[in-house]
Amino acid sequence: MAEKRETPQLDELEKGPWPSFVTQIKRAGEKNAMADDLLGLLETSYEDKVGHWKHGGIVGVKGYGGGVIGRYTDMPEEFPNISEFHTVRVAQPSGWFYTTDMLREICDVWEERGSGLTNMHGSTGDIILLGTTTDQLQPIFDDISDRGFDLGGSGSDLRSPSCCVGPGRCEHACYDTLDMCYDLTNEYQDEIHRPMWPYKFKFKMSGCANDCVAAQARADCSIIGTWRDSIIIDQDEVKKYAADGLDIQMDVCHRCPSHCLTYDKDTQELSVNAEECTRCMHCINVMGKAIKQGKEKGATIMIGAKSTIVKSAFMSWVIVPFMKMEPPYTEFKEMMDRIWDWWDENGKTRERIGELIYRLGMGEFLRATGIPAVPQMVYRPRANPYVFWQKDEIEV
Amino acid sequence: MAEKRETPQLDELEKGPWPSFVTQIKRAGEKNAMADDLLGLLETSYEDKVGHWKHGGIVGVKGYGGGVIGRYTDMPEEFPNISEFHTVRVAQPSGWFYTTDMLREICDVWEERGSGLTNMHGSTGDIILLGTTTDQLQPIFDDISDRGFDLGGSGSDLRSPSCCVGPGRCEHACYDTLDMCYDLTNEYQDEIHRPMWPYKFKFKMSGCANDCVAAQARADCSIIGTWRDSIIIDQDEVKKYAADGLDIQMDVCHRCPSHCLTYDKDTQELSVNAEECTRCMHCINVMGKAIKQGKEKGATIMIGAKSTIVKSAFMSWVIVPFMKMEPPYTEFKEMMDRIWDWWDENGKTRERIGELIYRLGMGEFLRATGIPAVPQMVYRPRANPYVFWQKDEIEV
Amino acid sequence: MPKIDNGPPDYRKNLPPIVEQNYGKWEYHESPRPGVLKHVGPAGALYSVRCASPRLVCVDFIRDVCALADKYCGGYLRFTSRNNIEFLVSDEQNVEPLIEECEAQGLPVGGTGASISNVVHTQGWVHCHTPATDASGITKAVMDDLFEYFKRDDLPNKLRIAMACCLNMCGAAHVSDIALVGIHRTVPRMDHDAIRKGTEIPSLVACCPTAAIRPDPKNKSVTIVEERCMYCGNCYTMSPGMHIMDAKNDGVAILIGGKVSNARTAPSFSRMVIPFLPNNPPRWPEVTEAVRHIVDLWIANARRGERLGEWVERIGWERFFSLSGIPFTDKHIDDYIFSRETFRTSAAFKY
Amino acid sequence: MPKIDNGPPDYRKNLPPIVEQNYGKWEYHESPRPGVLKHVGPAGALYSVRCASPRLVCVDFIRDVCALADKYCGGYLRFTSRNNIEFLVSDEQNVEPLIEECEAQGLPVGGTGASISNVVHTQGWVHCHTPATDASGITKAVMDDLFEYFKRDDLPNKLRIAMACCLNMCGAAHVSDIALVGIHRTVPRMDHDAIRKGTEIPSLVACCPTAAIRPDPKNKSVTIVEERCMYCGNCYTMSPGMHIMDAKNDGVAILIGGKVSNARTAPSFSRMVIPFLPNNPPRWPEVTEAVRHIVDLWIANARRGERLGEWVERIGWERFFSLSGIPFTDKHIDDYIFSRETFRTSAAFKY
Ligand code: SRM
Ligand code: SRM
Ligand code: SRM
Ligand code: SRM
Ligand code: SF4
Ligand code: SF4
Ligand code: SF4
Ligand code: SF4
Ligand code: SF4
Ligand code: SF4
Ligand code: SF4
Ligand code: SF4
Repeated sequence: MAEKRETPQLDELEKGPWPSFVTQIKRAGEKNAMADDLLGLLETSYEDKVGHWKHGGIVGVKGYGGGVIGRYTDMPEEFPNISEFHTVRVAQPSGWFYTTDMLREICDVWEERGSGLTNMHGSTGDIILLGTTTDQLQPIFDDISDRGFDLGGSGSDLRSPSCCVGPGRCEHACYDTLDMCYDLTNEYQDEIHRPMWPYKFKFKMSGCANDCVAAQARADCSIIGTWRDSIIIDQDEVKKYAADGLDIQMDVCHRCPSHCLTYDKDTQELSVNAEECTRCMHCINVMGKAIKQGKEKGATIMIGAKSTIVKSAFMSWVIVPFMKMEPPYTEFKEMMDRIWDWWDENGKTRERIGELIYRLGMGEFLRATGIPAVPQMVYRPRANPYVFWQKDEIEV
Repeated sequence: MAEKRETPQLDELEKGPWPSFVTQIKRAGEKNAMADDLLGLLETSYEDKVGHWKHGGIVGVKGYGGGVIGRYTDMPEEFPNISEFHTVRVAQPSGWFYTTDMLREICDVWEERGSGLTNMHGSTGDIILLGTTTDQLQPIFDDISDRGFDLGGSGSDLRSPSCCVGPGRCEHACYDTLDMCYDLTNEYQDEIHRPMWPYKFKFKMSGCANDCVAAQARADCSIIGTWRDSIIIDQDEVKKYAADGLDIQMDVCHRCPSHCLTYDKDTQELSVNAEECTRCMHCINVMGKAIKQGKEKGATIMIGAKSTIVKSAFMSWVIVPFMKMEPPYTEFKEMMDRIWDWWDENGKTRERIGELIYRLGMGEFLRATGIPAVPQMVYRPRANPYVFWQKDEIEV
Repeated sequence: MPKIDNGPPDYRKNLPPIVEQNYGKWEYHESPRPGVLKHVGPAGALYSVRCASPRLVCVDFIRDVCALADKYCGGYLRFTSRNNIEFLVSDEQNVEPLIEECEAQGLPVGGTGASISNVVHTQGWVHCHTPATDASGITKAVMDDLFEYFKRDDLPNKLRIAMACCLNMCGAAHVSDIALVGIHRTVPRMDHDAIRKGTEIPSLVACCPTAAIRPDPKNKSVTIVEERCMYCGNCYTMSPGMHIMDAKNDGVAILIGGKVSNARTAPSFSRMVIPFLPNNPPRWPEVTEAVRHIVDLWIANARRGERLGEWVERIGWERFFSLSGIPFTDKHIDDYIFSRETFRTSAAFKY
Repeated sequence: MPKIDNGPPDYRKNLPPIVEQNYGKWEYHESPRPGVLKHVGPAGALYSVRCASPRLVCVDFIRDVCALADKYCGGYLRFTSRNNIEFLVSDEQNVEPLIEECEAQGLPVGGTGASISNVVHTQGWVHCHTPATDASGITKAVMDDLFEYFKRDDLPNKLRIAMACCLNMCGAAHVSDIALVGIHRTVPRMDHDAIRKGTEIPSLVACCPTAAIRPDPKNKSVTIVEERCMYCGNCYTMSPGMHIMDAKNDGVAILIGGKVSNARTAPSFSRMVIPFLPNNPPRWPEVTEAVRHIVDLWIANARRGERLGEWVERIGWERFFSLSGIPFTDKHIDDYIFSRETFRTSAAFKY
């Protein structure tokens, strides 16, 4: 760390109002040789426009099959302090709620044993401890474990479940996302820590259809809060919104996807054709003080989301329109077991559950898992008559 | 024909107000042994619930590779008169316009040399002469040819083009469907009569987006009349519709897909945001006296329709948003030549053009045929980043 | 000497004078009554009287029709793209008498405007080698039942029924308001001798949409992976040795909601609502009843101008199933190439 | 003794008292100003002050943040699903001073309501082995440029930007209002020794989405059918011998119009509008400009409440291209598995 590095390219990224990651690396680099070497390596990438990390290797800690991403630079001579630069994934608390004490504990460990750089948080939700050497991995684990933390997932395992803030800070939560996330993470410690599946599997829980954790886009199993009965309208509050100048007809009724809201401009009454409501959350989002969700709450279970590789990106689709979602989540867990068994038995290596269902068909999936077919699973029925008739449906 | 056949099943289908095909077969059967045997065979099918025709064989007439569908019953002993029972496809006149004299000519030939049964018309549009023996095929051809008729397509060739009534009886025709159909049929006699392609190819022409010949559902190349400029509104006629009680706001404006029509209830004026109109035909359909198409007319060229087998049913999609469509249709024909060349070179046996484009990609199709990519070809762009970059787009 | 490559008759010689004069210059049309269209151009009006035809007709039927056309239309007539007959009447006086004679001869007049027109259908047991059902018979039974809707033109919009007797779908049923499709439901029974004789094995193997057919070189034939077969019958088209017809298990599927026109909404495919009804000739009561039920539900619930599919898309398919009481099963869910687009990737739906 | 399978920390121990008391009983929320949310429950109100974070942060940064939380929030804070920091303030008095201190420390307050929030992004050149571009750098450049929209909450609706440095799309960019995706554009250069050493050949062959990879048993390696490769890089994930990074040709594609929430319209994928922009570090001016252009077009044209994709779907993609002036090319047209559904099977469109 003797001399200050020249980083003309990266210096450009310290300008401007948005907080700069370069400043972060530099700050860490002031006391940490790994971070400083990272700065140098990154400057090199900015110059030659390519990454300088080699194809990942397998590293880990005792008792775990995942949780660490191995990483080595292809320029070890120039940047010896990051010739090994592995990432440790630490499972986050539900909803990313922290006390400052807890955070400082992590900081202390990481200052001592790693680069001092983190991602708060990774895309899956973990605390990402960015860069350390192989020999530090076990001590890091021991230290964080002592402080009440644990590793998250990586490889072909269950990834760290994550959830929206839910009942912790939101009036829309239809079930306890924080609890369910914590419960599942604990229930499935083995599945998280010891990869044994065809590929990765992700859970994400959102308390309502706003889906603030983007579960439907990226969780193999997305659990989306909903209700079964009618929305509840408070007419006094409706009048207040009207008085405040909200254009209820245009901004609420007109945008309701099922056109089930009727606003009477004269009486300033809003009414709903409850049967037709799809519980999309729109009206509640716009006038939440006047419109509340129904009282019979639970969740819609959806399956299959993942990103582009291999068969295209998938979004999750409905497999159970409504399930009560209360601890200990027995019905849900039993269903997951059946789903995982089927995936395990039929999935090819690196085949996500969504791709497998696409390949073998929803019919086969439903018959194998005992989930009943309902029209809510599809936007519309099949356009072809290519039905796989089952033996018991045929006369012999 | 000695004894009247017992056909208790089919007799049931002579009851009821809809005209009965059974009556037709019986009527033909009174003077024609083939038709009478057909009645018996059909009754058998109605009893045992299966067809009694064998897998087709190849039959034909001199100089032609298609136009006849070979057919043999699997019960030749019971029904000797239809042991051979081939179908002759006769190309229809554009728009199925006939003089009674012409029709009688066909009837005479067919009474003499066939079963006396026809389909007026087949699904592709031909006159279908239903059932004759192998040795009658050539004489039939000779006779109809003398009378100014010709065979239609069958096999891996161009099928008989067909078209809506168009300028012959419709105010909406944006180009001369009848002429184009006649022109293409004559231009492509070789392609129709001598199969030489990977599979069948169908043209259908509709004079406007109502698509009264269902081209978009079933023609490999669908030619749909359209216009390029603004619809024309006659305000006096608008007022008349209003006076007659048409709910212009609800039935016209509200249903306009691009919401580009504005109706002023007070002045009874209707105006259009012409740029946004998609020329869907809806408003014109509802109030055709008040709204007319623009003056710059032509057609949208679409490609790819076919039914379910193999890769699913396809509907035609846009490849040229607008083309002037006037004899001798040179631009169109040159484009078709390029398309057919590419199909011929790349198509697998029994691969329709739509399936081939799906398999190899629109990019490859467009580059090979020189058709420029435009956003009208798609509802929306790709959701994946799987772009095939071309050599000249890459730095070396 | 018969000519080769004559081409079809020149349509221009078949146009009635009023059509020649108004050709390309038609101004507007009116619908004086169900079954009659009045098209007006600078040279005057043409009245088209539309009659149902069974499509499978004998030459004497055609001659009868010609006689009517001679009497009332100067010898001119046409057929429509749905196989109806249109008498082209130039003289308004002739319209009523013509209609009377048509009706008297069993040629019902109707099918125009917001009605149910003729069924586009296929060969079935009458002439094809691969049907799973008859086409003309079902068509007759269904249209007898829906006859009133051919005669009325006050339905929400047009309703188009098509019937195809196997998955080749010659009726192009895949884009119809109501599609009746003959379906097979059992794995082809192989006649290895016929396969060996008449078939190019690689083509046969390649033709199967689900890759259920495997070459069996030892036997110079093929085998079928039974679980992969969805009974499309394409292999029978390729080879006489792949017998797909099965008297006990063939039957009819119903798909609905297709639409070809671009008016208002884009063309759309028909979608399966009833995966199977048995072949119950001669009148297929299960089929006629199911069609009737769907048609009546549409008439009772759709808005003015709404095609069947537009109505269902507006209320949602899940609502269609709850309204109709038609059971929803695993068979309704697509599992072929484009299935993914049908999966409900949204947590918003009705019950 | 360190425990195995500890599980994550118990979130219940990390909740501020006001959250414990109002847990599951929140009644409504208000937005006092951009960057601040006021949630109200029976036990009173909680003020959340949201600050941007660069996500890649050092421990001293975290400690600074903790100091603020100690001073104003009794030691409680959280992070959001988009990596912002939320200070959980129980005492309204503390809101303004906290904001001041945040801003002074370079922690901009904003990102709530109808604003542009933090970019969800990935590792890029900082830590990954397959990136086609850097992630943190583009994010920084883009957010500098869009900074005002982080601070304002009067846009048509929320706008979510995500950045993924390769097609693995760890940022799950595929369902974002604006997705920036690092793309490779050249066929992997094979290092046959590395393939022979480190790779299971059948898995490598199987992993290619377009079946471009063929086994080469003689060579104990593989070959690539170059025309079939679309440079996804999946083979590099499988084998260190398939070098996909290419300094000259790697770059960034822009996809837009994705949406996750079910509000109003169903979740939808982002769609490609700019197939390629060059890697031009350190500030990727072509990318920031393109993003800015799209954002401003949306702000100028969308209706209140309309997400970017909802706006484009309403006006039509063809209109988006004409409005934006972005050239449309063969590259925009899908040619992968689900391409068919994107083809315009309708004759109704705009110019
Ligand atoms: C660290 C992280 C990105 C980040 O900067 O936040 C990440 C980093 C990597 N991801 Fe990821 N993924 C990360 C979240 C995601 C997400 C988002 C999510 O989970 O919500 C996705 C998209 C959703 C999904 O699961 O499909 C994602 C989809 C992938 C894929 C493609 C999987 C697919 O089925 O398409 C791969 C490739 C693979 O698994 O072989 C991948 C592979 C990788 C690898 C391990 C690279 C590789 O090829 O082996 C990356 C290691 C980078 C490194 O060296 O640090 N990563 N990856 C995220 C995990 C942090 C955490 O645990 O919190
Ligand atoms: C006669 C006709 C049905 C009718 O009753 O009207 C018919 C009859 C047959 N069609 Fe067809 N097709 C007929 C119009 C159609 C249509 C509709 C159209 O052209 O508008 C289609 C759907 C559109 C399309 O082209 O996809 C159609 C799609 C098929 C297919 C499936 C093609 C595909 O790519 O999916 C086959 C199978 C094949 O070609 O091997 C087929 C095959 C057949 C064969 C030749 C049977 C076979 O497997 O070889 C049938 C002979 C029946 C017979 O013995 O009489 N027929 N066929 C129609 C032709 C009459 C005419 O020339 O006017
Ligand atoms: C005669 C015929 C053309 C021909 O060359 O034979 C024809 C003629 C007319 N069609 Fe058509 N259409 C004819 C088949 C079709 C078809 C094709 C088909 O059914 O296979 C379609 C597409 C159907 C579909 O979308 O599935 C078709 C969709 C339309 C539409 C759009 C209806 C809609 O709202 O979706 C109109 C406009 C309207 O009805 O307002 C239309 C309008 C018309 C008009 C009013 C056009 C005009 O101004 O003359 C004609 C009288 C229609 C009537 O029956 O009242 N025609 N029309 C066909 C009569 C078939 C029959 O015997 O019933
Ligand atoms: C804090 C956070 C949840 C968490 O556990 O961390 C959150 C919190 C809230 N969201 Fe969210 N959303 C959060 C990520 C999301 C995401 C996920 C994402 O962006 O990756 C989505 C889906 C985005 C999408 O559709 O692409 C999301 C879609 C919504 C929506 C639907 C917006 C729409 O019209 O489509 C609402 C309703 C609204 O804004 O009216 C909403 C509403 C809200 C409310 C108002 C709910 C409430 O009553 O408390 C919260 C304050 C929002 C605000 O920023 O003004 N939240 N929200 C996330 C903040 C992220 C950030 O730092 O910016
Ligand atoms: S998903 Fe629903 S419950 Fe969860 S934070 Fe968002 S709005 Fe609240
Ligand atoms: S939740 Fe959605 S569907 Fe239900 S009434 Fe409100 S806006 Fe309409
Ligand atoms: S497609 Fe158009 S032009 Fe042709 S008959 Fe129908 S309405 Fe008239
Ligand atoms: S043609 Fe269609 S899009 Fe154009 S104004 Fe009329 S209804 Fe609207
Ligand atoms: S649909 Fe099938 S059975 Fe019917 S005519 Fe066509 S090929 Fe023959
Ligand atoms: S019936 Fe269809 S799916 Fe079954 S083996 Fe034959 S071609 Fe394959
Ligand atoms: S998107 Fe690709 S390059 Fe970026 S972190 Fe994920 S795997 Fe690595
Ligand atoms: S980059 Fe992708 S498409 Fe190209 S060879 Fe590798 S896996 Fe196949």
